[in-house]
Amino acid sequence: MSTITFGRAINTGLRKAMEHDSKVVLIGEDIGKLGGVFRITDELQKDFGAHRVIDAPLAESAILGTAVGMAYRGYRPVCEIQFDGFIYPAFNQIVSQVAKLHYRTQGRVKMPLTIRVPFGGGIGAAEHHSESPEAYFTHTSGLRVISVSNPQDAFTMIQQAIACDDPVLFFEPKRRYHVKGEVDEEVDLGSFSLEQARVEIPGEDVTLVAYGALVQVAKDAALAAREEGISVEVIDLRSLSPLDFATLEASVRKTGRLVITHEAAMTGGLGAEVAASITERCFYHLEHAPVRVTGFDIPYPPAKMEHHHLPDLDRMLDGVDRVLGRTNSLSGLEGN
Amino acid sequence: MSTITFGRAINTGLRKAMEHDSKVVLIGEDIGKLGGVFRITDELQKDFGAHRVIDAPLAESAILGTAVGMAYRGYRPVCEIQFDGFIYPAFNQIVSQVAKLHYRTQGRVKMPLTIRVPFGGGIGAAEHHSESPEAYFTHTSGLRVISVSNPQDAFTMIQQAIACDDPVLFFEPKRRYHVKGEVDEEVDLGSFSLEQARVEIPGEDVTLVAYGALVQVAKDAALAAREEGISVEVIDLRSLSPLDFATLEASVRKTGRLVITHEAAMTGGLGAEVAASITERCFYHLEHAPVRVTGFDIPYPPAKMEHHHLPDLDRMLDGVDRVLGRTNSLSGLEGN
Amino acid sequence: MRSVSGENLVQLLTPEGTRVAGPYGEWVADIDGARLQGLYEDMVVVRRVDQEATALQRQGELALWPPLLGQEAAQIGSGRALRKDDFVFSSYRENGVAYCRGVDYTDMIRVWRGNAPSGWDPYEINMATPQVIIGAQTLHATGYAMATKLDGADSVAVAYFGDGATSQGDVNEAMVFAASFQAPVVFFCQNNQWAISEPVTLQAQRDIADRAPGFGIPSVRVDGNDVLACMAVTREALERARSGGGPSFIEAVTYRMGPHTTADDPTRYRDPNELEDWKGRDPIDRLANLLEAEGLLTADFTDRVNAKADEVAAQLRHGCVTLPEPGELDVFNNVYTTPHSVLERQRDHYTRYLASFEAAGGGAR
Amino acid sequence: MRSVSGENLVQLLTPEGTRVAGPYGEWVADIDGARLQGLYEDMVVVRRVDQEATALQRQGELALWPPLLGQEAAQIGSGRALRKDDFVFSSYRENGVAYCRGVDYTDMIRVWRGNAPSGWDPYEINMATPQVIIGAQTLHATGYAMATKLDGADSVAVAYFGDGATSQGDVNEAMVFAASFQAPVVFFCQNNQWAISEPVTLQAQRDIADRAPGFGIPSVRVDGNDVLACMAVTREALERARSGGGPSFIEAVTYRMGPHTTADDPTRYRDPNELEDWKGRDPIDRLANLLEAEGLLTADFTDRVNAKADEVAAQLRHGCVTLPEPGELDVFNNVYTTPHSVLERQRDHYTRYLASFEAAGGGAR
Ligand SMILES: Cc1ncc(C[n+]2csc(CCOP(=O)(O)OP(=O)(O)O)c2C)c(N)n1
Ligand SMILES: Cc1ncc(C[n+]2csc(CCOP(=O)(O)OP(=O)(O)O)c2C)c(N)n1
Ligand SMILES: [Mg+2]
Ligand SMILES: [Mg+2]
Repeated sequence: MSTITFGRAINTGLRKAMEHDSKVVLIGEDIGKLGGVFRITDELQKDFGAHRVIDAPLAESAILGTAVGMAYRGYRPVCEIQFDGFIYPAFNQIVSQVAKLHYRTQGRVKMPLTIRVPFGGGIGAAEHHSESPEAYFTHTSGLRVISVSNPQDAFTMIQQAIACDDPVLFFEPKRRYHVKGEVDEEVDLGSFSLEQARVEIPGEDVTLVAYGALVQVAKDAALAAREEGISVEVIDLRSLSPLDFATLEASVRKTGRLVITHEAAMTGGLGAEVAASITERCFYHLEHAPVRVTGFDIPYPPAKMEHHHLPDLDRMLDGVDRVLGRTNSLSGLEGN
Repeated sequence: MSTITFGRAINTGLRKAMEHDSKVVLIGEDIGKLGGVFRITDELQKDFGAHRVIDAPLAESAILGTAVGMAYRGYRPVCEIQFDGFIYPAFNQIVSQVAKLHYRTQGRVKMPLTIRVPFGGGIGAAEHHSESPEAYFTHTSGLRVISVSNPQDAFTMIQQAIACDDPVLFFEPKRRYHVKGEVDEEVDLGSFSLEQARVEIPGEDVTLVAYGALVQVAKDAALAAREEGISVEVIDLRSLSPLDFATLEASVRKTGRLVITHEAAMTGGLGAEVAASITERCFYHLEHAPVRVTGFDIPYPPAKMEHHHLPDLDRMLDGVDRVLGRTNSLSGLEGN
Repeated sequence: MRSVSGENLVQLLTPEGTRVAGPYGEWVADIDGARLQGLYEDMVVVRRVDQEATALQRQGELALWPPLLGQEAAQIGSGRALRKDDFVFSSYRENGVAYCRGVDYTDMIRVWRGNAPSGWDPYEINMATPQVIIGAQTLHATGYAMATKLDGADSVAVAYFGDGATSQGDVNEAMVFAASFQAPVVFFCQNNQWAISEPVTLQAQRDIADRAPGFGIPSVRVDGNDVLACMAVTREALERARSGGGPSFIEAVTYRMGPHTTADDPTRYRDPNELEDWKGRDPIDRLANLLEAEGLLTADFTDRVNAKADEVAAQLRHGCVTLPEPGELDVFNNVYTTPHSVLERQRDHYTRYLASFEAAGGGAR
Repeated sequence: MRSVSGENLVQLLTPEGTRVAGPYGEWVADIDGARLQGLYEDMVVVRRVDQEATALQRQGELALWPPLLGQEAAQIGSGRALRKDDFVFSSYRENGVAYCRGVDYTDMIRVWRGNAPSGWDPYEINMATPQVIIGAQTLHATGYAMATKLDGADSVAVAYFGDGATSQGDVNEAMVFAASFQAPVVFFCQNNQWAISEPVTLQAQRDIADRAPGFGIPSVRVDGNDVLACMAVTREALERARSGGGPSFIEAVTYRMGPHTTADDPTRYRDPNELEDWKGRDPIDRLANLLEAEGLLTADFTDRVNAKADEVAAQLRHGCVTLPEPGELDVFNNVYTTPHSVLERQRDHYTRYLASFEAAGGGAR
């Protein structure tokens, strides 16, 4: 057990994966000498060489496209997208190639790519540096999508993702990079599957589902709610695609109330899928319609306004109040 | 009133828009002499000149990117994407520029682009020619998304879309291009808004929501259901973003049961948003969880398998049975 | 301006069929009479395959077919230059190249019949299955070549693409990466003058071959209807790549004599005289003229070639019409390598759904 | 290999400050002593602005700042060549160009303070607000130029971008479209040797200026630290565009003397000697040497320039620290031009949500 930052946990996970399998190569912008703008690949080029930690020219479509070619030849490329908002030039390669090649080739070609994406807001950044594009990928068949919320999962799941023969989008909540936590480096990578959510805090009254940076906010909200006598069960999705409905259903059958939160815009976000699916699966257990506490349907706003956009503890508690039918911001409105 | 094909209705609508406003220019691949691979721009280059009907070099990002530049200078570009699956190279320009420029410039620059996309399957086509990418765009703040299902709406709404100062994704169900219908060319473009859904067939027992090519299938299903004594209300969404919740809510409050259908993959598709939002807004009116009848979470399959993937009349009727709690394919399964 | 002839065009066989010397001649010095006959056979066979597939489409047995008519020399010349352990990334029109790689004929039409998302096992013939998103495969080839270099192997990745594709960002990014990493990749552009209805003059204001040098990639412009010249420049490029000299770019100047695909009607957009013009440069006639002049186009030989072509065409047709229909649940296969809980459930539900008809006595209601 | 000097580099002012003749000299024949002083003033002022903004960032008043230190000649030389009705599409580092366009100083920092998604009204100064997605604006410039041509106007669109940007597909597609439509656009690439931590040698194996000709676009490589040369080549390119001669490409060879942004630490990746080397080519010193030699660098003059620089810096600082905070509901503005039912509802709910705190006596719980 060591206490390290979230960022260091990924760095260590990458290092382990590279030591374990010589076919693992990293490719991305500024990941070499600089170690990436977030230093996640710090020292890796020095230790593994420029042929395994590849500083790529400034072109995301090419980073993904050449990674596809490397995968064709048996490599396991780990692509770094510098910031969430820079993944779109690579969208074509991800959606039409990475996601479809195993299907297209009837299983003959594997695409064991991992696409690391620092995502989300809360760091006071400029445009395109705080986005949450995960729903584009959870709607894309052929991909798996992960988001981690703490150093241990970051360490474990980056290695699981790299070991997985399917392409994995790996969303790292960048505002958590500097947060420290305990990491057991001897963890058995098979001890849980890449598809498994985790109950972070057990509770009885409301199920609060989060992922990425909002898991910590949700946990704080659960503690605050406890003081008001409300028992909130917090679930960290971890796997955004596929969703772990076994865990979600078990929770909602118990609580009868679901709140789901994310930074991404509400319309068409992951919250819609969770709410729709859980309603389908647990309709007769639901005491209230699932409530979404999310970013608004706006482009990510300037730094000084982002606190309005981002779900915070108060907005989550308001969501909890709403799902409980307690007095809340929308009291009196029909079908809020 | 004239009886013309769906394709011709768009052609005529484009012609009217071009006559009405000299700032309307068309740009796309093969849209000139060839008139587009679906002949939707037939004769327009001959009549308006190569400067207003622009055959673009083969690069979708550039088609959108140059359209942005033209919009900066007061033009109203109508971009044709040849097939749904070819929109991804332009995704970056659409998501990071087209959708955001009005916001970025604090309202100073308008982006009155219309992006026409022949979409959907059912034509026995090769890979990338039958996709339904609409949910990527309904999740993108700053865009409006339309899909039309019949010649009259095609004629009217393409003109509304072009006249709208916001960017509009305009999804044309390609398998309907050859279907004929009556078109009133004198229609008042202001008679309904770009945000309005339409009740296609009124009904009492179940609300069946569709868009694009599936509207006709839904209508057929409603007729079939009527023979079994079930009254199905069919709604054509038309506006996929924003959704017309006034119309949807009114219907579901009446029927208490919602089925939503689309060709796109289920997870994260528009059905999730409709189901989640309607559950939020009409929870206490719902007799059953909303049911989704959609494509599977797979890449679009080869031609000889597409009938399995595409929702058809039988699958819609099965969905109706499910939402009514009648014997259906999943009878006996809990929380199906 | 672009031309389809001229000084900068490598040619080793005139349209009249005279073998001429040239700086690239040494690269095909080993191509003697028997080998010339072999190339002739290849071209005749792939043209026959192309015709048969076009006929199958007209007869409703294939949904679509993208003819290579006119591009036989470019594809056979380059395809026959490759080593078995080289790896091809192509677009949809390179059936001649696939033939050189040893593709099973039935595998050629699985996609176009709508039976499967692809035809063959890429690793069996070292050629990726057709990639339809214009230009995307050039990056795959570049990445494959980067990996080859990592492996220390001396095989080469070859990217095939069209003149239209050169406008795509991906193709230009591929050149950037190939140059930066000195990847052993050959960019083989078949400039067949058209991208559906768009002439190459819309895509490029200079010869396409002029673009690569600016990226630091040597390029050559070759008569794409000259099978010897195509082979020669490809061999040279492959050798450069194998010996650590990095990427090369080849523009093969040829002509799409047929429609873009069987769904296309070129009379809407192109001058019939152009086609007539190019018929005078037919790649097969050209080699036939040489063989004739050398006394190698004997009746015996052409009979053998035609018999082979008929035989291959018959196999193609047979493979096509006897292709088994896909299974009901095949759509769910190979989306993931390992079970995926949400998709498993959809498969399960759909299985139940299908079973519900049987329970109800079969057939839809 | 690329060089930062050499024959192919247009230079009208040596690093020592000697004005030299050259084929481009005629384009700046009108730049007399007074105008040279004007250019000097511009460069000193924008460097001062840059320093002030950097200081504001260090003091926590700005979230981030992308310094232009070292690139003053490239930006002022080209920026001062433009006509008012030309239109600029830039990236984030072109504050010198914005200065030439007449930007309000406060508008320069709205974005970097985090107050607004952009600073100025593009139509007021005929310059789009900074565009951060690398390369994307080159297509906007090209489209704008296409529209200008449709209008029959003789104004020109100018795209600014960096050496790193040349690897992006968009920039290459922009060259394809610009060439095909002979659009009146000037591609102005500031090759400042670095893209964050990546040297230009990773992006390009040949001079960047070598790429455009392959697309059919004339290009020139200019000493980017020579304000006269930058002005001359830009004037020539603008004139070509205005007179129907189509697009041009300029590579201005310069150096990013500071960090990529204030968040960057270049000591991690670059040799300090390189910076020392480039200090010897400082663009302001160079012009100062010429002015000195011509007796124009009087104390009176430099006092005036410094006073102006101080004045502008003070205005910038004042504008920055007094910028009003955005309103609570501003996030909802300008997403659409017309009311949008779903967003209206979100605004309404959020308004109620904020009000619920007031109802509860203010403050979060
Ligand atoms: C990204 C993308 N855009 C558009 C298309 C539609 N399309 C298919 S083939 C083609 C023309 C390709 O021309 P070229 O590259 O010259 O190849 P050729 O067909 O001549 O072999 C187009 C536009 C596509 N497949 N992919
Ligand atoms: C599409 C995209 N990818 C990555 C980035 C992150 N990024 C910002 S600036 C930069 C380097 C740009 O280098 P260059 O084009 O040379 O311009 P310079 O910063 O030197 O002015 C990078 C990689 C981005 N903004 N957009
Ligand atoms: Mg072509
Ligand atoms: Mg740079």
